[in-house]
Amino acid sequence: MIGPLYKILGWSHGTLMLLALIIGFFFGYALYRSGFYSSKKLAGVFYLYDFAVYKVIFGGIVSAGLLIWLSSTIGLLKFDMLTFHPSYLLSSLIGGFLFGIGFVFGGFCPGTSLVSAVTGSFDAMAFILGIYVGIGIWDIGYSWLFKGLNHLGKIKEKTLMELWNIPYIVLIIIAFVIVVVTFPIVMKVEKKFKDE
Amino acid sequence: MGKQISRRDFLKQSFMGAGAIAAADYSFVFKKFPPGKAGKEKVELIPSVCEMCFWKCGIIGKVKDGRLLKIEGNPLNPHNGEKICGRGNAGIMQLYDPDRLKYPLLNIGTRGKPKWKRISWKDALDRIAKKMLELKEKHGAESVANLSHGSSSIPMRKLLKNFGTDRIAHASFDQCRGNRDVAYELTFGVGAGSPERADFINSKVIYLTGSHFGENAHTSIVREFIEAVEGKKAKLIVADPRYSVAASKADYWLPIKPGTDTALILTIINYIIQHNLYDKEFVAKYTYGFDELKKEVSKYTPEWAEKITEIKKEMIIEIAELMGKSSPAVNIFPGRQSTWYGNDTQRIRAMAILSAILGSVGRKGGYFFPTKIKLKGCPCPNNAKKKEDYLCDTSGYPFMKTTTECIREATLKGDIKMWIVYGSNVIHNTPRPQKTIDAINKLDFMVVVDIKPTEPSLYADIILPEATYLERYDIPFAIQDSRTPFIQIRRPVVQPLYESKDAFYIVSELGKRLGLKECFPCNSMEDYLNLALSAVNITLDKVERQGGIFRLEGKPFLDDFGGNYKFPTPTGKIELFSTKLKEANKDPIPKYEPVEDVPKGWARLSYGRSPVHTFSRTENNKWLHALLPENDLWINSEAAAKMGLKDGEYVKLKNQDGVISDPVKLKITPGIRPDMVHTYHGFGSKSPFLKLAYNKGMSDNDLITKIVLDPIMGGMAKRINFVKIIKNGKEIDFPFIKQKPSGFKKKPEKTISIKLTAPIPAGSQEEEEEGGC
Amino acid sequence: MAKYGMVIDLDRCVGCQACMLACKAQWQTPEDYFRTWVKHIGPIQHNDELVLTSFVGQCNHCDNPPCVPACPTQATFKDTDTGIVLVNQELCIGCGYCVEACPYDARFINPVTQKVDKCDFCFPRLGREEPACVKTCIVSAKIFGDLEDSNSDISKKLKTGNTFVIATKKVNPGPNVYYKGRRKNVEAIIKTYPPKKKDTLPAKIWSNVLRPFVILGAGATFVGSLIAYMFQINQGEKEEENEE
Amino acid sequence: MRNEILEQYLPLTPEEKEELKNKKIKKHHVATVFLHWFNLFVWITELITGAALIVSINYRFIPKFLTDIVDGVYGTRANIIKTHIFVGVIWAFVLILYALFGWRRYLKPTLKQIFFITKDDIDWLKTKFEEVALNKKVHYPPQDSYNGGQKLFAQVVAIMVPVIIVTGFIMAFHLLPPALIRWAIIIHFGAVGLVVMGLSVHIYMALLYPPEQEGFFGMITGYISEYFAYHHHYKFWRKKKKGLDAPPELEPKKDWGPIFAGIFLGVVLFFSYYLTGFGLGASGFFQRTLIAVLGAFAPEAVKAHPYMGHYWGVYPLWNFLVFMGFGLVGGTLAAMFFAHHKFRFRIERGKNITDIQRLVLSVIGGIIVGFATRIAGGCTSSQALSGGAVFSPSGWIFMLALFAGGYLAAFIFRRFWK
Repeated sequence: MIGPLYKILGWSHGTLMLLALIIGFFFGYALYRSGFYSSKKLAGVFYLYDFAVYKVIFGGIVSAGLLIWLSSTIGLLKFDMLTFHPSYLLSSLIGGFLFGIGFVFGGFCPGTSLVSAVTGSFDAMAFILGIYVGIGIWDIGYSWLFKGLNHLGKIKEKTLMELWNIPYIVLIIIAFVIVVVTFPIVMKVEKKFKDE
Repeated sequence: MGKQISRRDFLKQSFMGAGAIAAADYSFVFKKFPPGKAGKEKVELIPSVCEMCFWKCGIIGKVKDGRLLKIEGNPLNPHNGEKICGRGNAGIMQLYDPDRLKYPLLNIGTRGKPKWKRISWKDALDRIAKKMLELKEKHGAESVANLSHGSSSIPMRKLLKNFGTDRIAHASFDQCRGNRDVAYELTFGVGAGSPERADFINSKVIYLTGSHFGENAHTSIVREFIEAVEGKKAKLIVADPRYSVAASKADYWLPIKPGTDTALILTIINYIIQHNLYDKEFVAKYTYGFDELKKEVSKYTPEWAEKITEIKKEMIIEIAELMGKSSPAVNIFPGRQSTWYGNDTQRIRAMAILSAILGSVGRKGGYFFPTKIKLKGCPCPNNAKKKEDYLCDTSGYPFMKTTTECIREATLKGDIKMWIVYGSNVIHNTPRPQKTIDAINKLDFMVVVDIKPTEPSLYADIILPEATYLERYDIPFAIQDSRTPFIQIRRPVVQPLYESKDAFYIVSELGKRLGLKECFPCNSMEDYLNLALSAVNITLDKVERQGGIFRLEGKPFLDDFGGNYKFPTPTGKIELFSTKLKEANKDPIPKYEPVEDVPKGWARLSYGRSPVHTFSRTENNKWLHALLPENDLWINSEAAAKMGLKDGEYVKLKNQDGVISDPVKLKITPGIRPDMVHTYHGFGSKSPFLKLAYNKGMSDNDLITKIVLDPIMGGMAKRINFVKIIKNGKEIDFPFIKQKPSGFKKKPEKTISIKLTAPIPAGSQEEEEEGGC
Repeated sequence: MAKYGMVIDLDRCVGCQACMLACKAQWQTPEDYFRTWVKHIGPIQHNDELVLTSFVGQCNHCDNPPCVPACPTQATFKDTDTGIVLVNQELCIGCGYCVEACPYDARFINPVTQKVDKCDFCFPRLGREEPACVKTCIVSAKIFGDLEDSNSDISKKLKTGNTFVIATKKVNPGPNVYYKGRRKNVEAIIKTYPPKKKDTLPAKIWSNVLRPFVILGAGATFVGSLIAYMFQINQGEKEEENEE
Repeated sequence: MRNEILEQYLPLTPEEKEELKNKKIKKHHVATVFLHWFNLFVWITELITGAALIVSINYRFIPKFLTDIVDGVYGTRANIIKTHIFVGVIWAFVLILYALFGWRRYLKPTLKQIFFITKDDIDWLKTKFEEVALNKKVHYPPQDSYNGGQKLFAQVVAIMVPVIIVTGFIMAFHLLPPALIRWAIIIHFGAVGLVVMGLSVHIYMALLYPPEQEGFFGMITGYISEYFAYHHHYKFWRKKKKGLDAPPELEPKKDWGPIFAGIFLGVVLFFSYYLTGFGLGASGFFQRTLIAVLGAFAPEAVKAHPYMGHYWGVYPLWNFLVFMGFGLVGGTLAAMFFAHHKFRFRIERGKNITDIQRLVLSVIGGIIVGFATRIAGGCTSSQALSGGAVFSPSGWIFMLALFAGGYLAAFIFRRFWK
């Protein structure tokens, strides 16, 4: 069956909700079992004693990229029917930078804060309170303060393949090379800082 | 006629209050109240007159603490009584339409791409007056033109005539019923009138030429029409290439070939004369030129007509016989919108002549006479120049009044510098819209007075928001075309919203600034109404206390004149042979002139009305929009099958001049000829300020670019444009399907006494099943 | 006591939809929701005849309405005095069982009140004014009245014959809205909009699985306890002593 | 372990019986007693009003004449549904409070015991049946503080009560679209039916069945005689008297290695794209839940708001990201359960900052992150991970900026975590 199934087969909204539940379930399961219920492990990447976040993200990107590339080349998945983030480059830059600072302060990102709050961590609950306040500030202040802030630096292209017209597989290989090169270095750095 | 309830009943009902208008709440039902005991909220009932279209039905507004909740018919109105059509009911959303014009606006952007700045009424009127006086110096008063429609535009016309210009055109003349009125004036000396004076209730036979009752919801006439056809079982003959609602109720449906109606009527006239079925005594006494007519029509035989009109000759003979036998109670209905093929005035003259020789003029079941009601107008002298000095070339058209085409031509030539568009969507109602836009771009100044930001407001320099019909007084309506003539008053049901003003304020304020103070001596609309009504010596509040209606004595039939009535024509008789046309060396007796045939591969574009819209005026009405958001295109199922088109698909149309339309949804049906397509007029609004209507459906007016002017009165023929289908960029030709002559007769229906699907008798509900532990 | 019904004369009706708007104005139903509807049919070919008619419909206030048993809390009921099927807004929890059960799709859930909305023959106007749709119908095609009163307008109209109900052998809940008109028109309506017998999955599961299970189970334990108590009484008080 | 208990569980000599009879053991904490009788009150009113509400032929539990009596009492049926909802809300509120505060000392051990069925319990059921039906003299197998029957009934109640509350709230407050309200109705009725099944046995046993009579008074005073405890709840007696045999603890599993976790997440992300065409996302959950809450209070304001307006549908929670959030929570709890981790309230912080400072820092971090996700339109899982996998430019820029911001802040504030 040619993916993405929901869009091609035109499943109802209810089915989409069911799929969301299932995917969310495994997502939560994976986050918990990879230890992201503790902010110590999460913040480790910034204090160099535990690069788990970096490894998981890059591992995820490479493995998911490989699977997506493989399925779209053999025709199992229609790549252009996937939903892409609108490319607001400047907004992503500002958002990412601020996000990094907030991440270090709080020790969580939205997904992992939920995981850890459910398992009883008060600081995660405080973080979530913060998230709601942050979003509230944005929502309330949107019309007079932050009107266009989330739509800066718009470019037409939706993927780097379009932007730099490099084939998908080449990008994946580059990412894989980065992984292969950086992981051992990172391992060494972790060992050095772990004992401190 | 609807049952007339006495005034006492009407007043009794109003005091009982209209019950809980808000969401249905039956909490009281559980206290086993006998049904009908509603709450006691104070609901005022205010009689007024509807203007969702021009039919002027009497309405009652149910108002509670200043908010209009519901509109219903005014039981005291002899025409529509308590009945009003869908648009009448939806008047509320015209009043509370969020997109309506709220404040006077000045366009600081460019024409077509406006940027609006809100200005005060004083500022707006000053600018307009200054501009008008400036133009009067430089180019003379005639450089100001007015395109208007609707009852509230009459005071503005009077003011402009007083100002010195008679360049005033309203679409109703040259785009709709002008040629029908001219034809009736030439034949009977008096126009066909609005509402049409058809005495359906007593008719034995009704003959419609393309009129689609039911799809145009003109309440009183549709009501009487159905009462006659279904109630009194009058025989109905409908000549319409499309299977309209009227055709679905007809005893004889004649799917006539478009453009050949005149041939059919002349053949019937000839048949009736040859077989002496005409009303000899009436013809001798009241008609002039019968012999010339007899000689002229002798060549039109049923055999010839069959080839031309594609209607079986047996059918033609049968209906001619039927009409002859049933005279004089035969109603040859003149129709309303009749600018079709360019020879329309002659066609309607032929219809008038047919009703004359059947003796049905001024007789029960035929077409009755209007009763003159003289009301005092406002004393505005007409300072405009005589008609000859106009720049429009009316020489070729003897009975032409000033038409939109004439004003467009003059503007393009540069003789007209300023337009005042009052309540009329000139871009939607006049063919070749691009020509109108080009003309507007040449103007120095353009003023639009309207209730909604329709297309013309995109090109206006100043917009004045007019109060809707529910918020204003208007000139008194003297309904003369009625067997029971009456006067009815429109009065504000609610206070005007935002800064919208009524016509009297606009015109009197503008008059002051133009120094024409004496044109409107009264300082308020109430005074003006009292002045007008004094002619029949009654006062405004006397009428209002009587429920808004004042009845007068009517003299609709010949018998009311003791059998000898002098027709206001040069010969004092019904002119079968028209002396005026003879002088203007036009055909005194109508001849059949063939119309350009549909070229191979094309189809004729026809348009019509929907019962829930008044063209572009109600597209943005939330409730009406919910019923019909966009128009669809009727296309013959056989032709569509050959062209590979599917029902509900969106296609575009291209006309003979290469204009391509917006996309339109297809409605595939066997109920239309293969070489013809049909849609509702008034859709495809281009004004982004109308949030609901913007870009919804297709504007058929864009495709009407080829026009032919009626040789007698200059009306613009519109059904002579041909289209092709464009599907995903590919042009598809219409297949040629030979039409053999046809004609359908209604199958007799045997009445079945028992109810066909007998329901389970009430009361034998399944036994109360005892469940539970 | 009365049983209100309606006759719709399809021959008179011209499909002008005034009834839909009068009803909407009277009861403020939101956006494009209507309690009464006019669905234009045709022109279509119906066994060698052209048919152009309008299916004017609303709640038929059936004699045994499938929607009433479908509503758990009996928020919708057939009022015995007037025979009109009403909805008690306070009891309705907007579940939509009745909406699904109605063979004529005459009900909808009002997105603003989130409760069920339907035609109630203008119940609050009863006895004082005709229903809004009947009053405004420009061709008087709708006749409303008491079916049990033999000399009411509606009974007289029914006696003139040629009246049908939109019901088939399979689905016939006893509708009280009659249609008068040419047979070809009514047949076209029933063909295009046949009354459908509908049931929802949860309702099926409830009536075939859950309800019997609950009733039998609760019944069994209750009776079991009762019998055990009987045993206990007839063999006298069981002293603590002979316990070992 | 088990046979050791069996040996010591010997029938009592008459003297020991007399001696134990007048000694009392505390069985129920006063909160539990209050909760029990509060539940009794709730169940009586709810059952009466509930059953009276359901009068349609397809759904009715009780015969018509009974519902008419209740109608009579309440006047209009609207009052019945209002009472039913009002009492239901109070009940839910009390239960949640009890669960929150009583979790560690009462709810957790009770639940653990109820769902921990042993052979003794099954034997107990058999012997009970023989005693009641066949009227045989029996010797109960050793029971814990809840005997077999009580455990069975408690399990039903423990599962069904939250179901009843959740479906009740859905029905009363239109929380979900009509299609789901319909399911909520039959689940609600089914759950109540199940509990009612157990109820009649529960009432008979406690109230009318002589041998268990003392348990009934135990629920009033909170104390039962030691003899009754010894005879009917021997394991409870032993625990109370000698503090023995707490159930064995399972050792917790270790976390996955980051590489395996990365691949697992990659596969999950792939399936998300393959099945729905959308990537993973978490910040959307917070945005839409906030809108739903704000919308509950001021629907007009939210609908008209330029930014929040287009998040507002008739059911704001009825959305892909929100249900992904619910799934995430479910996945976490399942993961914790299967990894035998214990749920413990905790605060993680660096050595040299206090708890309060840590919380304040988290809140500030949350505000910045919440705000940042609105600017970037996503978070690590949606921009970096999902965007990264399909190489969307904004995704990679977001990730690099994240690391940059992170290392900068980490360098400045290294004091907190050192």
